[in-house]
Amino acid sequence: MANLAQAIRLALHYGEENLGVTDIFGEDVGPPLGGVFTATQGLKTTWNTPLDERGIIGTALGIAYAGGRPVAEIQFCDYVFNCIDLLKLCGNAHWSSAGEYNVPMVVMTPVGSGIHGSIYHSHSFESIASHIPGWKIVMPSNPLDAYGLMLAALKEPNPVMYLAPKALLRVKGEELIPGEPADEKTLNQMINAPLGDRSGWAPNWPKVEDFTVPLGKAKVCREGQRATVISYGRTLPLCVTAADELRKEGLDFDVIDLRTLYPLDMATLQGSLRKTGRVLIVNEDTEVTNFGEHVLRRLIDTCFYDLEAAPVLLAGADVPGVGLAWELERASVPQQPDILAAMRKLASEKA
Amino acid sequence: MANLAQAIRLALHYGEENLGVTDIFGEDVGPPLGGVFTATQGLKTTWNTPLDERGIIGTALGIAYAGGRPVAEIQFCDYVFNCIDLLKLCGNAHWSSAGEYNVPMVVMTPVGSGIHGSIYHSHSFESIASHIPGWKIVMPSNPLDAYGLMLAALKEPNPVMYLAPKALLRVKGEELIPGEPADEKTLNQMINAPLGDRSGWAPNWPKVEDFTVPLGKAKVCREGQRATVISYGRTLPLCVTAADELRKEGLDFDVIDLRTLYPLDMATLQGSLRKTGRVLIVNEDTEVTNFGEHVLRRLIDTCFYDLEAAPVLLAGADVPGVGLAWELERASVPQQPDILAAMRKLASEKA
Amino acid sequence: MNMPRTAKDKAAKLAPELKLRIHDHMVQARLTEELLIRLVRGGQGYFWIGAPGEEALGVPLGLLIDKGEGPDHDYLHLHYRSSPTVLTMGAQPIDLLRQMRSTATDPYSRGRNFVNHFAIKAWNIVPVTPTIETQYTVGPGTAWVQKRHGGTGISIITGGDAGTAEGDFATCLNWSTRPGHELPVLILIAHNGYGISTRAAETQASPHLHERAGPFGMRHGEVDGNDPEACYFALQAAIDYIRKERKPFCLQANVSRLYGHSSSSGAQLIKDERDCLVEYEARLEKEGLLSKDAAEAVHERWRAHLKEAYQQVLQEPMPDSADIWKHIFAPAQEV
Amino acid sequence: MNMPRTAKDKAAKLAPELKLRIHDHMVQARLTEELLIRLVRGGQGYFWIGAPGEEALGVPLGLLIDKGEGPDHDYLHLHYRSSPTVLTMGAQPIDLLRQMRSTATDPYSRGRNFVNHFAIKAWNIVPVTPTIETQYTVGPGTAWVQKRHGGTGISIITGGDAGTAEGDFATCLNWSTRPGHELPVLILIAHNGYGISTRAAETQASPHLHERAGPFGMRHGEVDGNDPEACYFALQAAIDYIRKERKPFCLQANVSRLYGHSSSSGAQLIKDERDCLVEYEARLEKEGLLSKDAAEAVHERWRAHLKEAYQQVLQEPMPDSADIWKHIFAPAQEV
Ligand SMILES: Cc1ncc(C[n+]2csc(CCOP(=O)(O)OP(=O)(O)O)c2C)c(N)n1
Ligand SMILES: Cc1ncc(C[n+]2csc(CCOP(=O)(O)OP(=O)(O)O)c2C)c(N)n1
Ligand SMILES: [Mg+2]
Ligand SMILES: [Mg+2]
Repeated sequence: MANLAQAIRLALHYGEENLGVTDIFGEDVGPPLGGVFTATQGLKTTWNTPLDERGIIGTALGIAYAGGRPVAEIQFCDYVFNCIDLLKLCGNAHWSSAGEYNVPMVVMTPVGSGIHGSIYHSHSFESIASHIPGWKIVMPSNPLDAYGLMLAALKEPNPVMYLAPKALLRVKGEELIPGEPADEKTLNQMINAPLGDRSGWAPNWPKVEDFTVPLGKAKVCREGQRATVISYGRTLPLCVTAADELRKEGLDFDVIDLRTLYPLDMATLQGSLRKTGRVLIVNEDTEVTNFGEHVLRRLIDTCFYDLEAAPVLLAGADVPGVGLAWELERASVPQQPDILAAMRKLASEKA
Repeated sequence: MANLAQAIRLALHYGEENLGVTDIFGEDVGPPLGGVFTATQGLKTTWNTPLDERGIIGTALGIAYAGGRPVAEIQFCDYVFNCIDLLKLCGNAHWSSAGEYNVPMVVMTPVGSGIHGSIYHSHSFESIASHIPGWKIVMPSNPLDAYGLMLAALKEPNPVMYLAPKALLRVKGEELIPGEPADEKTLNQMINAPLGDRSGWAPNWPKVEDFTVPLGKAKVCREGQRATVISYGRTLPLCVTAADELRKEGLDFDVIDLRTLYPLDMATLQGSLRKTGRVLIVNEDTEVTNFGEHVLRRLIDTCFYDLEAAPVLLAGADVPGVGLAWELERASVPQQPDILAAMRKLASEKA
Repeated sequence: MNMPRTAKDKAAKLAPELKLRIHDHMVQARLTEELLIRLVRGGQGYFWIGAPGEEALGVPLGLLIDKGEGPDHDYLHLHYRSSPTVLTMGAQPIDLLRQMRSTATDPYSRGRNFVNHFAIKAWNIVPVTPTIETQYTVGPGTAWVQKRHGGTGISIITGGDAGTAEGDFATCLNWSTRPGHELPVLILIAHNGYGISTRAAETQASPHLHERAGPFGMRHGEVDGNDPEACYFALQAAIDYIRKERKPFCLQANVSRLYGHSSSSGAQLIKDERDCLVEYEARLEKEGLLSKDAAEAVHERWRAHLKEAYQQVLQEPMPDSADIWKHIFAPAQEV
Repeated sequence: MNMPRTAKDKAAKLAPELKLRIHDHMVQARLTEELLIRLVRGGQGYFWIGAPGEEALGVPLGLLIDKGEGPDHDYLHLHYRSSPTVLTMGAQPIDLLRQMRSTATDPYSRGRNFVNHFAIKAWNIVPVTPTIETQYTVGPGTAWVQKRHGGTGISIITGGDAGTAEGDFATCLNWSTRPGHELPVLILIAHNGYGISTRAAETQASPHLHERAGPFGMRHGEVDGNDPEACYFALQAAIDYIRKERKPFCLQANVSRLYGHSSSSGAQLIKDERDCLVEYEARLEKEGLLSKDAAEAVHERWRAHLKEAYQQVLQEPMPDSADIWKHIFAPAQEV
């Protein structure tokens, strides 16, 4: 099974071959490295940029204006924060020009904690990203979705922000990507660059197929009656595991993977909340003006009177960074036990 | 009575004379202009910078490191979005260095709509600003608070973001700043630069006095039983006017001016909400991952079971900009009638 | 100076018809802007910013552009003082009046943006942004597509002097000169000596901003931006070089800011700035090409044109509040 | 080249004791970094990034700094390859081991930040930031305070080659050269030819990045960063000039990246890079100043020192989860 980084690579390959992708670029995205997380190894349209995030985003916009199909990478989302003005421009070009131009571009960037990344290399980006109008925002939590969301992003005529949860990039999928060889070793041999000298290497791409996870469609990962748990990215599998654990105690949960953060799949969220009357939203971005608060507010707008208990946000601590020492990281962003505890508490809260 | 821009000017003058302010700087902040809104006319430590917001924020941080007391202006908050990384650095310097350095600096910037500013010159900043840890954030809605909050900011050993509501900069106060001459014309003659050649001009400062609005203290502007209205900046006086209007209909509201957005004065907010059981939060930033959603979530964390009706956020439309034509601006950010309608609806909602 | 040779070779050889055409376009641009200023002063618009004083630069640029859609033609990354260029390319003055009045018929933004904020896809004019100098990060993107595409299309980026202080200017120098990937980019600095109220001499060590291109191995030069013929030759030389060599060039033109920064600063005529139109009319008269009367006739023709256009605009509808929801996202396309 | 005169005048006159001191510091820095690399390889830390290959530059810098707190002394805006400088200034190797292991005793960040991310207020070392080149925007701020304050303190900003592509580098050039407000800033580019995996030659037109200072009227120069004596003289000349003239200087040193970018890229010894320590030991031996045995004794002394330090660090506590809440805001002070 492909891991999440490989799934992105396969999707980008599919995009180069079938969806008109012209440029996959960013710092260390091209040979020899193929991306600090290997997500762009062996692709034919990659190139290495100057160390200049503003140049990366601006150039992507220019390529899109000129009819190209760019995929720009910011090496870590921790380094995108000098470009918020440019991201706003990308997001408002269509509207400002009253429809004259549109901007088909994808920005992808690894986000979040989980690799001992310390103060930088652990940032989240969804809260600020979702506040920038004109972007669609996705965040996969498994390789198949990573593949399908990337294809959807590459078909989209508008800017799409593709957030890749760093902690899950090496995690293998449970479902095969259409066209992916069933045997993991075979896949690795086909598409992973060798260690050492790579100058003579070329990938041997499997014939992966069209498979789209439509933008704006959440996925119900577990079904239950007791409460709704909404998450995405690194914390999603932790929620699933917690739900499986608690099911043994007789507490069953809807666990919903948002997959697309903007636009929200309100129908799925409302349906679940109307059923359960309880909701926990989990992410790891810092908790002040957090995207989960938006989800919560949207649910309150339409389902307040369906709530049986106070809705809960479990998010990152309101501290200036994720510290390097494990105890610091553990305490800064939700971990498995925190999620389990929050779910148990929500399930048992008196109505 | 001083207007809000004059109140800032007086506060900065007080800061220069009494609080060790060493540098007030930014684009067009020094002579001859003294700021595009005149907030820095006649001050003795002002200087004009290159047209480079990153240089402005970085230099402020450097000045603070070296023992200075900088007040940096970003001409319009619309142009701060290439500096979010630097603002994050300012906010995390103390924490990252485990207390070794602290950063006494103020960034002030005009925000929001109301001057026909079009797509740029109408942005709000509180949602993204409040998501940056390590900053305290204030936003006055009248000249006296503008003065007192600036003095508090200048006494603070941490970075303070001072958001000035553009629409209110020319609005005069109802209360005198301590030391301000009672006669408005006198004040104008003393501290307003003349039109035309200003090279020979010097202000004649009134002896303004120490007056601090403590950070983290909201102000209850109107008291009532029916519901709580929380706002700040441009929309605050609209809420007050609406409350006065509705009182005639027998509907009385608590209207709370946050004044400090971070840290939140939760005690005041909770006290009010526990009394009224209903809450409307009003601001004009775009509504996705909006700071008002944070206020709402914090209230839900502690007061959910006190709520008698669904809490409401009235915020800016989720569109990529405030359009120039009045009909577009009107429809994009909350106006008096929208607020009035929201308050009336909340007050009458069935519990 | 580091100008391509051709600049000198062709000097002083403009055909009389071209000279008169330049004059005509200069008058068109000036009178259009002056009407805009009168409108904003009269409360017929919220804000004015524009290009009076830059006609001698903008008009020749407009004449030299390869106009069209797609990478075979030139891409334009313009700032808010580009009306002479865009009008010379064929834009209609009435459309600027529309944008000034924020009518629903404003073709560039449907009443959303300030005047002089163009967006014309058929001519590769990408949306003019109010953010100073961000265009410098975007231009290399269109040029990169053009370089790969082949042909002679180039990407033209304009900006002011103060704005070169933004790091984006350096970004553009770097991204346009990657070894083996030099890009067909024209960087055009319109140096008027000010950023709003701040004198360039207060914040910039050198008045020769184009020299910053040198250490990147980029050719560069400087021209009198009040002389339309000098501008024509300098631009022609630079553009020829870029079209042919597929490498960038940085040109600085020293221009006037005839009505100050914008309506925020009053938009009054500044007496001690050079006026390129006055100068050019004197020159054409001296050369026997344009009598005072003939010049006045040109003015009169444009005045009449503008008057009529304005009457028309007054009839046109304003945007509707529901319009804010239009064009947030482009509709999905068949792939 | 645009070096101040003094660089040549003083050439080849380093006192023998100073040469040996430089060598000693180079060994200290190298062995400390090599231990850090072993630790990260052995799982005794999460991440390594550091300076092996930059000792010939960093040690002389450390010797020439006016160390102390406040604007009378030098401010240091360092990047993550500054251990030779900071150790030479007197930092203890044990503190680097502490930061590598993220112990609660790490004096620079209490277990929060990566190794080599210093913050030492008593020596004006402002927090090292992982964001590439943001230090270039901050340095002019400390220098501005120093210029106003008077005295001879300067602000030193270091960074890599690839990072000069960020606009912040240009910001620094501009803000350090405002007419009449030139700042006492030393810009020090450690050019190792790479940004992670990307060769400088792939993204930068010129290998002489310091020349970008020229158009700002800033003096600049280049030096062999593998030659500690050349670095000493070049730095001394530049620093003397800055201290005295209160104007900026941009110096580029061409250095080696001996163990690759960081632990992410394996941190293996790169055989075909020049090794400044090996070269300097050969030179000192040739000059009769340091025998092989004497050199080995220096290594041995530092090895022993480091071993003991490491044993000590192993005893020390890790941070507690509640520590995340410390130092978010500085407490209010009396005004
Ligand atoms: C990023 C940014 N910062 C600030 C502003 C506000 N502003 C508008 S025009 C201007 C001055 C521009 O000067 P210059 O680049 O010389 O161009 P000019 O207006 O003189 O043609 C400023 C500061 C802006 N629009 N964008
Ligand atoms: C703003 C930013 N972008 C990207 C990175 C990731 N990154 C860390 S080091 C590095 C390469 C730096 O190269 P250079 O400036 O030459 O310094 P060197 O590491 O070679 O000494 C990159 C891209 C970062 N830390 N900060
Ligand atoms: Mg200018
Ligand atoms: Mg390097």
